[in-house]
Amino acid sequence: MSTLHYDIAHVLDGSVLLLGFLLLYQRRMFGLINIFAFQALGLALAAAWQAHVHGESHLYATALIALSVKAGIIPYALRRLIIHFGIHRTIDTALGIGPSLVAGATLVALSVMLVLPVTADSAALTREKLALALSTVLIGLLMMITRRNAITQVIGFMALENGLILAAVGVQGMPLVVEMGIAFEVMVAFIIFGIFFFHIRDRFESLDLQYLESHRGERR
Amino acid sequence: MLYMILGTVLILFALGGAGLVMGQWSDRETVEGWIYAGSAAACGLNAALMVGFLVSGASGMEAAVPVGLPWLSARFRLDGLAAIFLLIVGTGGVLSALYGFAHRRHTQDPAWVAFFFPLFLGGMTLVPLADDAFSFLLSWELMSLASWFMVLASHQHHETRRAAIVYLVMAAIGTVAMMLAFGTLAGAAGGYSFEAMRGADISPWAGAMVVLFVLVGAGSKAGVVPLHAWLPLAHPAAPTHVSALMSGVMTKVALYAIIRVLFDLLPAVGWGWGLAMLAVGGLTAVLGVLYAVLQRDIKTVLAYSTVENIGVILTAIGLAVAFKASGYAALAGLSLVAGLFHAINHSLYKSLLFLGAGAVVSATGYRDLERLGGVIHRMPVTAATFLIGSAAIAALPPLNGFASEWLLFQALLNGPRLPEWALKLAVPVVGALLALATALASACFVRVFGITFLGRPRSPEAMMAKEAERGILVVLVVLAGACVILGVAPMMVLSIVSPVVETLMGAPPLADGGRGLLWMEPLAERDSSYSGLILLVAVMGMASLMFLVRRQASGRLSRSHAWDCGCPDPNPLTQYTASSFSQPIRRVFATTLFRAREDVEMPEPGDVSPARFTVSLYDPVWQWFYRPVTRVIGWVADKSDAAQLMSIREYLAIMFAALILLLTVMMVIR
Amino acid sequence: MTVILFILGLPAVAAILLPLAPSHKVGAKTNIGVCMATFCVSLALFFVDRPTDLLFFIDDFNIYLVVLTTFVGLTTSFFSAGYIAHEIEHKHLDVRNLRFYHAMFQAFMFTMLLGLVANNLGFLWVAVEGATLATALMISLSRTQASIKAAWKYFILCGVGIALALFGTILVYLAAQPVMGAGLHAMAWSELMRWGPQFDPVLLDLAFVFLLIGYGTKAGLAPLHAWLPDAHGEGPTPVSAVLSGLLLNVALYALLRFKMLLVANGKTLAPGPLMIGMGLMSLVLASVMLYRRRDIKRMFAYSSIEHIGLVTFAFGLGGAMANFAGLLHMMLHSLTKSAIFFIVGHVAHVKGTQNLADLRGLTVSHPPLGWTLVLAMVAIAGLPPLGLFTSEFLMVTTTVSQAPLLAAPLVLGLLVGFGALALRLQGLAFGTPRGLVHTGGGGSLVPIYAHLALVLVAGVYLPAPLVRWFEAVSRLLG
Amino acid sequence: MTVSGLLSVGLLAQIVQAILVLALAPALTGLVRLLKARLQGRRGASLVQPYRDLACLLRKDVVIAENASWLFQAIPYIVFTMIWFAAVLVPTFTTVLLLGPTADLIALVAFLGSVRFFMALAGMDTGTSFGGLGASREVMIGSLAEPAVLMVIFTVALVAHSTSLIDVAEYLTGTDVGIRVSLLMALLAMVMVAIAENARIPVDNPTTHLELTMVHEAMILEYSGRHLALIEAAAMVKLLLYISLILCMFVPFGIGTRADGFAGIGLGLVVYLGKLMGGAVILAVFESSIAKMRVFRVGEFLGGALLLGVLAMIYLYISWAV
Repeated sequence: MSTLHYDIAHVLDGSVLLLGFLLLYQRRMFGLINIFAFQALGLALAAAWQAHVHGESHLYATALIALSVKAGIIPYALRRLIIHFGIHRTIDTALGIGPSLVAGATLVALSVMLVLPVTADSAALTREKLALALSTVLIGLLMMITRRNAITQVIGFMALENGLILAAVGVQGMPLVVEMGIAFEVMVAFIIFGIFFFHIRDRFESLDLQYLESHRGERR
Repeated sequence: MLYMILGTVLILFALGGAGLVMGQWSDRETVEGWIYAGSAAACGLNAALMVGFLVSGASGMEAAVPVGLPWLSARFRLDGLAAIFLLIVGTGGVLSALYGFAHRRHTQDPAWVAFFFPLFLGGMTLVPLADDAFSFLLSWELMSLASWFMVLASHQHHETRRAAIVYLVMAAIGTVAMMLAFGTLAGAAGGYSFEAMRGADISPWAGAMVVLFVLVGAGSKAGVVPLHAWLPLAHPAAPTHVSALMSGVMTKVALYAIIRVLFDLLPAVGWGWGLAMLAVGGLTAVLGVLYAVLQRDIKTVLAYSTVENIGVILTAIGLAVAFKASGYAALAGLSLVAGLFHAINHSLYKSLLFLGAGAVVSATGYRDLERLGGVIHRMPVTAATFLIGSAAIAALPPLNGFASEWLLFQALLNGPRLPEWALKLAVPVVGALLALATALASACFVRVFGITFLGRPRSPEAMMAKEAERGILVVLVVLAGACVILGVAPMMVLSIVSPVVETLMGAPPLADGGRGLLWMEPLAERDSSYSGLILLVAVMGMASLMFLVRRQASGRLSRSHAWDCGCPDPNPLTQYTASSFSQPIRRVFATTLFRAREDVEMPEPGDVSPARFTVSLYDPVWQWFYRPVTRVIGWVADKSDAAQLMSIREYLAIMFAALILLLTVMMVIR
Repeated sequence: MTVILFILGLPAVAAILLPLAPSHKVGAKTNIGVCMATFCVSLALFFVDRPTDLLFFIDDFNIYLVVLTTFVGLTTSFFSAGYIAHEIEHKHLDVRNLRFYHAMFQAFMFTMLLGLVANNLGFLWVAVEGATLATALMISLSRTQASIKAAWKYFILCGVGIALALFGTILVYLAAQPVMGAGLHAMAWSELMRWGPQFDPVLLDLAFVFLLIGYGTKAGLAPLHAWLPDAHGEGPTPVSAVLSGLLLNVALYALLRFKMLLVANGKTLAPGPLMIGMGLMSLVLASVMLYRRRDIKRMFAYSSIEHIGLVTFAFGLGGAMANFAGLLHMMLHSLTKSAIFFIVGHVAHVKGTQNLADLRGLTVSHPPLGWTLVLAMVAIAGLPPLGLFTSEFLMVTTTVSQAPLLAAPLVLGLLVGFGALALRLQGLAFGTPRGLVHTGGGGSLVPIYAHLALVLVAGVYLPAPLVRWFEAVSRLLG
Repeated sequence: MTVSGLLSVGLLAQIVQAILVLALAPALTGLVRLLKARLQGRRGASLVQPYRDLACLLRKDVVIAENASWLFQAIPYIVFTMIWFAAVLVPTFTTVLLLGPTADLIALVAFLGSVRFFMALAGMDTGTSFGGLGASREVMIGSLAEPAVLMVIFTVALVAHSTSLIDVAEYLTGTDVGIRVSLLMALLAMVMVAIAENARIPVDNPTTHLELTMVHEAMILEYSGRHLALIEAAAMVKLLLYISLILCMFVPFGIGTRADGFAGIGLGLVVYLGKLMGGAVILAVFESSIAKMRVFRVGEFLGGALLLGVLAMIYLYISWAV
């Protein structure tokens, strides 16, 4: 693998992580959706580049899905949801922006520490790429638990998924990447449908309130 | 022979199952009749076989049945120790079954009692036979489970359910402790057969743990203080014939487990455990009987008295451990013989007392002593047999209770030979505790017999009581006869028990003074001896002499009102009650120990409402042992309940935290 | 291979066709028929050569799980037919919502079986994910707020879990690819086990952490169990039965496959302590939680957590005995727990409530049902002669000899849980009956007896082939 | 002596003793009463009075309560036989007793326990409040006295290496015993128990019928005629028995052993009578100089005796490795 190829791939992967950080930084809903779209775009490019370099044509499908679904349809659908339900357009944080960023940085450090012992040559994926993907996954999860809005949680979930796909496309010749990607999109779609059908306005648990009171006597 | 016994167990299980099926079509009385008759036959056969086995002195026999753990299969082994306990099970079983048979027309228990009864017996028969940990515990737990169902017979009452839950949980604790003991013995390779355990090389530390676990596991089943709490709740709650089995037989099966592990499976047990068992046994004996003397419920009194007797037997076992650890094999054997003999005796007189009490309870409908009285006139046979049982349990000569206690005291008197100072000093104290327990037991049974059978009836039902069914009387008379015979000719039992103990200890426990079956003479070098038969004959002779004198005296007898210092009161309520009877003992012993308090509520002068007298007892064992545990569990349960009312985001956060934690741990380790 | 195709094909086709069924009755009958057919076909596995290719395979580990799954599926379909009919009769369910119920049931069966027979990490993952979707829909069947909420919670938590599991799966492939080269065979269990010793242990470690959290969520291990009581409590009872009886097993199965891989590698950090930790935590937490339950289904859901924790603990401890115990316990728990949920369904029908406080004295008011409940609860409490006693015996004895210190929390958890169950058992089965008594309803108890009979037999006798399989798997599990 | 000679002597001595205890017991009681009366400045009844009382009672008809059971009528015989038998067992003037090996000290204590058991039942049988009161107090006293006496016996038995009465007496007459602190303690405990067991002051008062304090008398309140005679006689024998027991265990000197031959045994009889009189004097003096205690103090009194017994036994270990 030539250095140029490697560098470009690295830059693309790095941009996915960077955009992940930006997701943590955002305070406004629409901005968040836009950044997510960009992250998906970055993922698509990375997949496409991998497909190009290694000649694994099925990865083009992955890139296409990322581009169309994650960078296109889902951001659009989320925007419509916000407008349709009149959802708050500011992000309600459980952990402040600053601390979230610090936590994110810590997670990146943790990821790097974790992959350090991996023998460099033995892995199909370089340690750097693995660390990037791992960080992206963890940051996505962090996003899910430090932001209260339903939409932000969906985005966090998808950011997590971006990290997964990033890892998957990075490995040479991983079978079933497309299939698993699709399976994942189905789940994401379910969540979004769920929000839509169950009229979850602000939070995942906004269903709870009356319900908890009458919860089969389990609550006293 | 072993296969025959296993066959009877199979028959017992089949009886339970068949009863369940037949119960759907046939009428209850017939079905229960068959079940009880079948159980009695099976147990009787077992007992007879065991007598044959013990008398013939046949060597052990083994069998493996391809069930249970696949690589182990269920192993059974019949040896002398097992045979002794099987004899107890068989005897207790046949008599209780006969009681159940005789009583079946008047029973008010739910039908399931009859179905679980043979299962219970089957379980108890299998425990001494089991030769591997798995079948042992399976039978053990089967025994607990079946008896638990029968404890629930009067499940409509809240107290019964409470008793049952305490019982079941304590049984589970006991079983788990036994599992731990056997697990330690078996080692990581899973040598679950007793044979493998005997040969296992076990570290002293592990051996100590085994002893601890067995004492907790089997001790809780036997009712050793402070693990006895379930016993006085559960034994009285069960139907009479089951109470008799639980108190008379099941506790012995638990002791079997202790003996089997301590003297057979473990290569050596430190003297410290002997000391511990002596202390716990003495304490159990005294506390048990003190509880007993303060109770109002006749069956509860009997249950607590079981605790006392278990304490006595445990003391004997502890003494055997101490002697064995110090190299006195013969004395260890003597102690163990005393313990086994007492176990046999207790199984007899406790069954007798429970069945007799059951007859009274079913005739009057009361278990409360304060409602009984004067029953001796209506139920003379029951009264006479109960009197013999009471005298036996109070260790009065020439009955069997005395014979075994005498033997135990003889063993105790050799305590000074023990090399360790702690033991030397413990032995007299334990001796004092046992003596105290014996004396209190006497007080306790004066009270039970006196209040129940003597005096004037304290309720109309007691006045109208009818003598029990003939079948029940037969059972009672047989048991009472056994108590007398074993007391008069104790060597009958000892001569078959001592070879068994000899194989365990490696030295003959009883010095045969050449005087044969007539004399109990435990130690050759000391001249202490006892002969119940000669004693009985001599006393009889003197009594007949006295009748010669009586013929010279005035023979006239007339009846009149009681004198009562000139102020007789026709109201039977002016009699001494059970509570007032125990008042002096309560004041002397229970004031500090149980914080007994007497509250008198006197009406104002002129007020005609009755005065009330209430006694409140405080049970230190519950207070310091059980309540904190339940409280802690309740508290934790309340607190952790909040864990199911968090939001999804918080659950995700927990998941995240778990992930990060595991990753960090991994990072650190790498 | 044909057998596998049938086993997978039957439910798959049924899942597609069932929404077209004209009425729920036809649907229920078809459902039973398909389950019966699947079960019969799965029995053929005992007699044919074990098929293996890069996508599907049958070995000692999954053969009995496949049969168990189809068996529980069959009994559940029987039970579910009566249950659904009763629910509709009493207007608890809307016929319109039912259109997809049977289809989802078959889809669920398909995913379970796929997960079990898949010789491919990816298929396994897809199957578990698919199961999440199918069950989420079934849980929300009654469309009450509570059920939707439960389904939602289930879906989100398991969704995240499954995502983490995917990451773990990718990491395993990452470890395998340099050694085995790219391609499907680098994701096939049968191949991976052969090459395992050469994989990078660090990657496997990392992967196992993600898989433990991921599949552990699905298996309901504490502290990842939050979805489980709600899903069991609010979903229709047949769904609770298959959740406890099948889904938890399959999730654990997935985890165990990975554990085998780590064991085969030999250079990784031991996965045991992690499993021991989570197992014990589940055991103790669930045992404590059992005490304050007021809803019978939620109570048994916690009991499932307890038992899964126990099984996980046993596998974490390792060694021939503990693994054997774990495998046995896994099988018997699924039989017993699904039987219990069947009974609970009947009870809820005849009493019209799931509230523990209103359920009293069932042996008096409904003797056959009450005594069946007693038997089942005796079984789940680990009392002999039923099979769970055997496995708990092996667990406790092995623990105390292998790791005496671990015996303390194990025994504590077992006893605390036992206390709660015993308390509830007495309350439910004995005492004076309380509350409404509906007559009729319920339906046949035969499926329950079938389960309990198997558990009873296992308590005294284990057939030799089963033992051989267990022992073979035990060796692989280290 | 040969074995058969020993047997015949033993039988003879046994019969003599059986008659002797019966004959002496009323005289002993009479002596104590007489001495007490003299100490109190009264003339007192003659020594023969107890015999007359018993004979008188025997001649009288029996009146029993309506609801008294067969047990009530049987108990006087049981009690008397048991006490008599127990007294027969205790070596008084000789240790060559036929029945000696039949029962040892422990059995003896158990016999006395049986007596208490049946007496208490008799008290409860008529269903009067006084009977119950007496019985309840009696068992309380017994529950402490019995272990105390057992402790005393254990101490003595450990010294003598046997619980057999004969061995104890023979061993303690030997010279190698010496005076031991534990034996003194045991003696004290034994005396305390004996006082309580024989219903003497300060535990009970054999002459009172004052409701609040009586124990023994309360139990036998309903007896009359020959029954009462038997019970009274039993009480007298019991006093003799206890004094003999103390003598046998602690001052066995002069007792005729198998080595002493007939002359020794004859001498033993004389010595025994002397010792008995000494015991009566001490008892009378003691009773005259002390006041009766409250019933619930009895617990402490006997508890003290029990503790003394235990201490005696423990002290034995410390002073001398057995």
